[in-house]
Amino acid sequence: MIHPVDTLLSLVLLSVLFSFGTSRLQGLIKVVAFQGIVASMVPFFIGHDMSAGGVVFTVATLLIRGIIIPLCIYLAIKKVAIRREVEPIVGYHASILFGLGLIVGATYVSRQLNLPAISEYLLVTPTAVALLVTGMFFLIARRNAIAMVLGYIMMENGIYLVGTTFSSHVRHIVEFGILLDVLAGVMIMGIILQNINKTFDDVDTALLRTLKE
Amino acid sequence: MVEIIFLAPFVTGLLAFFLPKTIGRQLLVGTGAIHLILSLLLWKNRSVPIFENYFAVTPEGLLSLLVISLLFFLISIYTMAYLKETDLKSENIFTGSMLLFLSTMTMVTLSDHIMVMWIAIEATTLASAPLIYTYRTSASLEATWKYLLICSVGIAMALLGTVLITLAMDVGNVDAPLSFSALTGVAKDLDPMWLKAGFVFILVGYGTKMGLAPMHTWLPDAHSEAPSPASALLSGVLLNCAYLGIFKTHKIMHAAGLGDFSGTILIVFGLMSILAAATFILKQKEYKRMLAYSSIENMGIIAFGTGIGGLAAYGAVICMIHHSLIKSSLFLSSGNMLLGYKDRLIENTGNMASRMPKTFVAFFAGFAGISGFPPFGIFIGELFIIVGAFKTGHYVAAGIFILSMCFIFAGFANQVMKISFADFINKDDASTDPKKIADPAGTIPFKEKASLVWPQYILLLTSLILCFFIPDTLYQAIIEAVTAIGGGIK
Amino acid sequence: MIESVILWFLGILTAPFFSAIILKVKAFFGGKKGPPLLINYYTLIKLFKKGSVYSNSTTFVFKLGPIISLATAVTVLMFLPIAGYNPIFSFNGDVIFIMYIMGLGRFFTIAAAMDTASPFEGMGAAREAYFPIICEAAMFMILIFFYRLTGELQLASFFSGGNTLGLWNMAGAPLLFIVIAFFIILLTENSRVPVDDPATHLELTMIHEVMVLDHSGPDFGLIELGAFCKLFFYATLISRLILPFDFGVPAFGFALFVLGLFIVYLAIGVTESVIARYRMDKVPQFVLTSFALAFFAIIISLEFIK
Amino acid sequence: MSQFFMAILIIVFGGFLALIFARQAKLMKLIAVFSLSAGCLLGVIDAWIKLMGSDIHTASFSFLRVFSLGFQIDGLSAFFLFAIFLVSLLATLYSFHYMDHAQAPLRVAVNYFFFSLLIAAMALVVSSSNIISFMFSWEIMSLSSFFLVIYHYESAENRRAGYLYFVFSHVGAMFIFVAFGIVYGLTGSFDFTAMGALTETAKYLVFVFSFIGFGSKAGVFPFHVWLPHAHPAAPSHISAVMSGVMIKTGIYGIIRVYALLDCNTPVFGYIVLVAGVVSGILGVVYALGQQDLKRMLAYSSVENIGVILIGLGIGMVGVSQGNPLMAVLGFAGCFFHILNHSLFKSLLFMGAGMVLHKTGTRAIDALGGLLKNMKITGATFIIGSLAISGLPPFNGFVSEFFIYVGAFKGIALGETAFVMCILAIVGLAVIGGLALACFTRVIGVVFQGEPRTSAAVDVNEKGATMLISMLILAGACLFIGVFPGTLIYMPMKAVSALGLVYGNIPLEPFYRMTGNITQSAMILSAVVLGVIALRSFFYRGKTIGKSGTWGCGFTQPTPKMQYTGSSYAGSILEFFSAAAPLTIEHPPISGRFPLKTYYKSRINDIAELHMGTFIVRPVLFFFDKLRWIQHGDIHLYIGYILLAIILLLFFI
Repeated sequence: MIHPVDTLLSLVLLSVLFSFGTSRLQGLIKVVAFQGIVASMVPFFIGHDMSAGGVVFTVATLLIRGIIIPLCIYLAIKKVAIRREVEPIVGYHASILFGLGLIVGATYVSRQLNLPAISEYLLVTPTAVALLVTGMFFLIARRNAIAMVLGYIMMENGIYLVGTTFSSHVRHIVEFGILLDVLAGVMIMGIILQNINKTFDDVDTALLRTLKE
Repeated sequence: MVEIIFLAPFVTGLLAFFLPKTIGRQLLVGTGAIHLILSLLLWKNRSVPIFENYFAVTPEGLLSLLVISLLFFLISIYTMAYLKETDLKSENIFTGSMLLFLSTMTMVTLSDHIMVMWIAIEATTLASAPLIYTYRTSASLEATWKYLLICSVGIAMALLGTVLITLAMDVGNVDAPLSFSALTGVAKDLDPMWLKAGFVFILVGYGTKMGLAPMHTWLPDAHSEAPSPASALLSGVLLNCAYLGIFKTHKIMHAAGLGDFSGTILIVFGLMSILAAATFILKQKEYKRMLAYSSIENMGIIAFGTGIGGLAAYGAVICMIHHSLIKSSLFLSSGNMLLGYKDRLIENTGNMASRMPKTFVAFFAGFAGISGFPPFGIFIGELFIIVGAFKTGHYVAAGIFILSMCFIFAGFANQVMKISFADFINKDDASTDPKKIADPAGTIPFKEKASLVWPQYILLLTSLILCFFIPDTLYQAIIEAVTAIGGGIK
Repeated sequence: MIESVILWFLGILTAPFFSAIILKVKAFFGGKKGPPLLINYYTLIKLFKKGSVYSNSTTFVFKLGPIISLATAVTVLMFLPIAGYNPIFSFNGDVIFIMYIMGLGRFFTIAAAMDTASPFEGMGAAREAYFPIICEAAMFMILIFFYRLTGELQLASFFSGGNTLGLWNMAGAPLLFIVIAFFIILLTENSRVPVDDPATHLELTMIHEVMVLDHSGPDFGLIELGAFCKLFFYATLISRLILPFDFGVPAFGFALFVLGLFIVYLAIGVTESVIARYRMDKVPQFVLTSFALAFFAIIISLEFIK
Repeated sequence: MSQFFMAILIIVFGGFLALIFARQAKLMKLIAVFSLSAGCLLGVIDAWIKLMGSDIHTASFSFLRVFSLGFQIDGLSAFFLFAIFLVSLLATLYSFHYMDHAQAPLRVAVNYFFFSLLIAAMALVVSSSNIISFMFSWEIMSLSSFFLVIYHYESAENRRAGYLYFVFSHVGAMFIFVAFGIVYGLTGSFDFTAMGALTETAKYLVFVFSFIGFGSKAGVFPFHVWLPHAHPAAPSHISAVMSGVMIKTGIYGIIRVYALLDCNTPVFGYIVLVAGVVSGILGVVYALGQQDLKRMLAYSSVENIGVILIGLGIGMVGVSQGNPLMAVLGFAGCFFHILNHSLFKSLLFMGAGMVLHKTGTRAIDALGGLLKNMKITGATFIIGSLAISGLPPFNGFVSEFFIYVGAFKGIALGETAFVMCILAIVGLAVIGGLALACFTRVIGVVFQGEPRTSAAVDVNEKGATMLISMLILAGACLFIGVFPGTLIYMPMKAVSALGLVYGNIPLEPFYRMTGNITQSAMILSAVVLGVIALRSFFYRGKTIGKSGTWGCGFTQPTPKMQYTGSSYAGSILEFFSAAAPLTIEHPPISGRFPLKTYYKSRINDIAELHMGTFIVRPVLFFFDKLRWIQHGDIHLYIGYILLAIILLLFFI
């Protein structure tokens, strides 16, 4: 039978595919929020420990990853009325194709890795890898600064997915620290985004190429 | 109660955000003093921390801690004078972030748990980002953006690396606390493949922060746009913190018998960094960027030495210490230059020898030191690294190393000669450029206050003294740190 | 020893006489009677009787010039084995000393010339500084050759007693080259035609004569005497080389030597009469030939000494 | 050793005092000169004593707890120490009046400070006995001398000189690093004595690298580019020290390394000899072409380094061919010439300094007729020129004589050695001739004739200390030239310190040689006196007239008409135009009423030309191609990170 985690994760994979295709930032943000939620719920299902602390922690993570962080970005956009385009360097169709290839590749790779800890959940590793690479892709292939930030968040989600699912060693407190770091990072990025928009009244990173040799 | 060392500046930093300028400045210096005292005390008796599976007092950590607090104290003194000269809109943010920066860096030096170390290093990025954006110009904004994003991405890689190391534990099914010390103990049982993968990610991640080519790209922008005290901190201390992460991981690798693998990678990246530095120093137009690239060079040297091991590793640590001292002094001098010339371009500086003699002395001495002239310590370090490289039979690597050192020196010396002696007033285009008409006499509206030059002098003097006498405890610490990666005398 | 001193003195005394032979020969070729053979003595005496006029631009160096040039020439003669007799002084390496003594003489001749601030004398000085460089190289080549044969570094071991004959026995063929090389060097060092024309009246084309333009009276006499001695030195060497024979009878050997001298001076005279002066930029090639000859001599001699 | 370190301490201390008293110029100068010369004097005496005695003094300080700074003074070191301290002493004396109307007292103080450092560093270089202490003092030496070179940093030319010198010395040091790195790498010991234990091939490598490194300091031909720029730039007493002794530390390095390697292959000898001949001849040719007095002296230093190397090479060949006499003669000549050159070259630089100080110009063709007003300077300069041209009875001749005799000893040897010796002899001959031309030119144009410009018109030679030190040096040149026997043991001690296999060398044959030299010098002087007597006899009661120079019929001669230095050298340079290309700038005279024209000629140093085309330009080109890395686009930067990871993952 197929594990509920895998169904969730398959949805995530789908969202990844969608994110490649979309040209609207709001859509992208929603996608990221969804991924965050799922990513933070997965360990709950895999469940190393069902202690109260665990639950509290999972909820907290869910709040931050799934709601606060996307909210920050959303507000950042709202505050500054800017074009909602992601301004791709690589075109949408090419991106979608890339996404398909990516998912296939990710699945293949994670078959090769055969990790003992999570062998029963087929889709965890592929999703993680997919999220990672997607994040990277957004960072490299989107000129819009906000899209890049979203890519960064996606990547973080991916790493989180990997991390939490593998390591029974890491205490929650530590993970929480990491989470706070990410949160703070995203917040500062949001501020920077606003400033960028103030100074250039655009968030196209093509404008940020003056410092060079 | 070791944690107090990074908690104290944390608290004061938070305070500083809400305090008025003047008090903030005093707070800065005061905290610096306290921090110095605390770390000296810690140096005297290495007390155990409360959360001992997160924090530990390691020799290499102690070394960088001492460097940090010394530098920060001097820099804070300089900063007080510097802030008087310049008017920042949001100075309390600046001071606050400085203090937070200090606390996070201290945390890095003390942290033993790999995740905590990651948290701390990421925190340094976040704390230092506002520093770079102090001047609120579009250029500084761009620099901050690049710094933040590149470093975050890089460090995310490092996080993945740490995760992979835990994975290596799972696969090798060992159960130990995720602390460097513990891992070094059980390194033998870790799964080599995942460990290697972990190292690769961590190296690239922290290497981004440390400024190893080709991940160095954020460094020159950030250093040139940040106000000079901040640049001094960034290049004097922050890079060392990142290096600490790599160093500790390299330690694990060495314990796991994979020292050659990680060593070779370090050597390659070191050489790449040195070459990159050579590329951009040769025709550099801004002096602060030049200094930044020279930091990249020195990080390369340190990585190179660490990778080679043996006597070279010893040399690398010496280089690290002295680079912090000298480079921060150079950046402080560059702050004076900015105050004096009001311009970052080398072509608009000149004849510092007679315009700002005190700064000139500091600057030129720093230059001599950084390019490996005695009586400054880097000479010793580089000597050891070179002979160590020959000892271990890395002839080609040593050849490239030396060659690119020559190029870098040629470029660096050329620029420094222009800054120190060349006279831009006499240039034929003097009439066209308003900036040059501004001071026809070549005199500059800037008085070299004692507090704007003495910090540099003290830093250089420290380096000079350390080149001759090295306190026993310090020596022991270095040896202890180096032997863990298969280094040491002989 | 004593006869060496006598010979040395004789050499200095008779040097002017032999130089006169050249004039005679040239006159003969010109179909003229020419000056008497003692002409140089008359000239010297006349000069020594006179006073001097010094240029305002000159310094003590100008006065030093003639003194040093004569002194060096005379000193050189002391190390010269005349007619196969041992010289007054001789030590291992005296050849080098002689060369450099001559250099000293040249130094002061040039310095004296430059002292007068006259463009013509400067011109001459420049040439005087230039050509002997190649001569010295050639001389040292010859020296190497001799050393290769004898393993000695003193004139006595080349030119006194039966040594010269020994050289011929050891390496006759290359020695022929050496003789010619020597003759070329002689012409150059003593600024004779085809390198320089002592008899010309156009200062632009002179070397030695133009350098001494400003010297007058006894100073000029000293210079002239020095020149005669220098020429005598080279002539002696060559005469010894071409007639190295040494019979038991001293008088006979001496006569042979004088004959040799006559031949050399005649040869100079003939050369001066039949060859025209080279253009100044051709001279180096001419001098280099002597170097080349000496070099060949050495290469060949490598076969003789095994 | 204690006196030695005492001397060094006094010197350095004096330098610091100079900094402290920088405000009161006179006092500062007094203190500095006094303590520096006191230290140097102590050093000279100490070196002399050590040279007399035959035992080896060592000292060692622990450094950074595990390493040690080792120092050792044997005959070789003592010999160099003697030269260093002697020349520095006189230069210090000279500086007292030379630095009088220097602009800022502070700058003078700084100059004295680095001067003291330079002296100390040189002394430590020649006396250090392990890699660390050697490199340490070596770098200090480079650094301090750099500051001395850019003393007059206002002129762009001097800045360029300083830059060139800085880069060359650093790169040279890097080469030495390589050599020593190899030594340490193979033996694991910082001690110099470890070099002997290397393998044959390693020895070759070490020798070649150190030869390049030290050669760049000594000014051996292709690496001499910095020298003619740096020496003129420095104040003259500094130039005297740099040219007189500092470049000799490079020679010291070569000799020391050779002695330590103790590997008697002929190849080393051949390398050194050929390098010597090349730099000797080219050096003097370039010197002949210079229009700047001090530049010309600098190039003549290149030439003399060549002569020294020829002697060294002869010695090495002699060792490798198992010919003791030749070997000792070669080395002895080399050492003797080191001493002599340090004497007469510093003398000449001091003379040039005097000229510069009084006339304010270094341009040879702008001067003339100085001898009338600068009798002592002129006379000493002439003596120096005679000495440097290797003419008897001056000291230059003695060393060249030794080298000649040594080279002739090699004529009897087998093929390659034979050719090498021919090369050496002919090379020396040509060098001698050219040097004569070169210095007659300088004397003739600078000191004789009529002033060519107003700069040279009414000058004086005030400055007692300057004159004194010049007189002392001139006296030394003459003394050594006439009585070399009195000092023959000094080079001999140095030779025996090389640790050749011959045990202690019998001095008897060398005493005979020096005796001959003395004797012939005596003869010469006797004859000269005789001729002078004769002359005065002829002039007794004669009328001595005064008038203008005979203009060969031209009635209004002007100083402009004099033969210039350029024209004097022209024909010789033509002969060497292959090695010394001459750039001439001369718009041709045209039209019926030709306008004013001019003639400019400059001699080009081929090494300098080719350094530009074959090293600097390609390197810059290469790195320019790399500059796009820092492209400014953040996507690219993040791409680098990804790329790095992907590439590394392949190696797992």
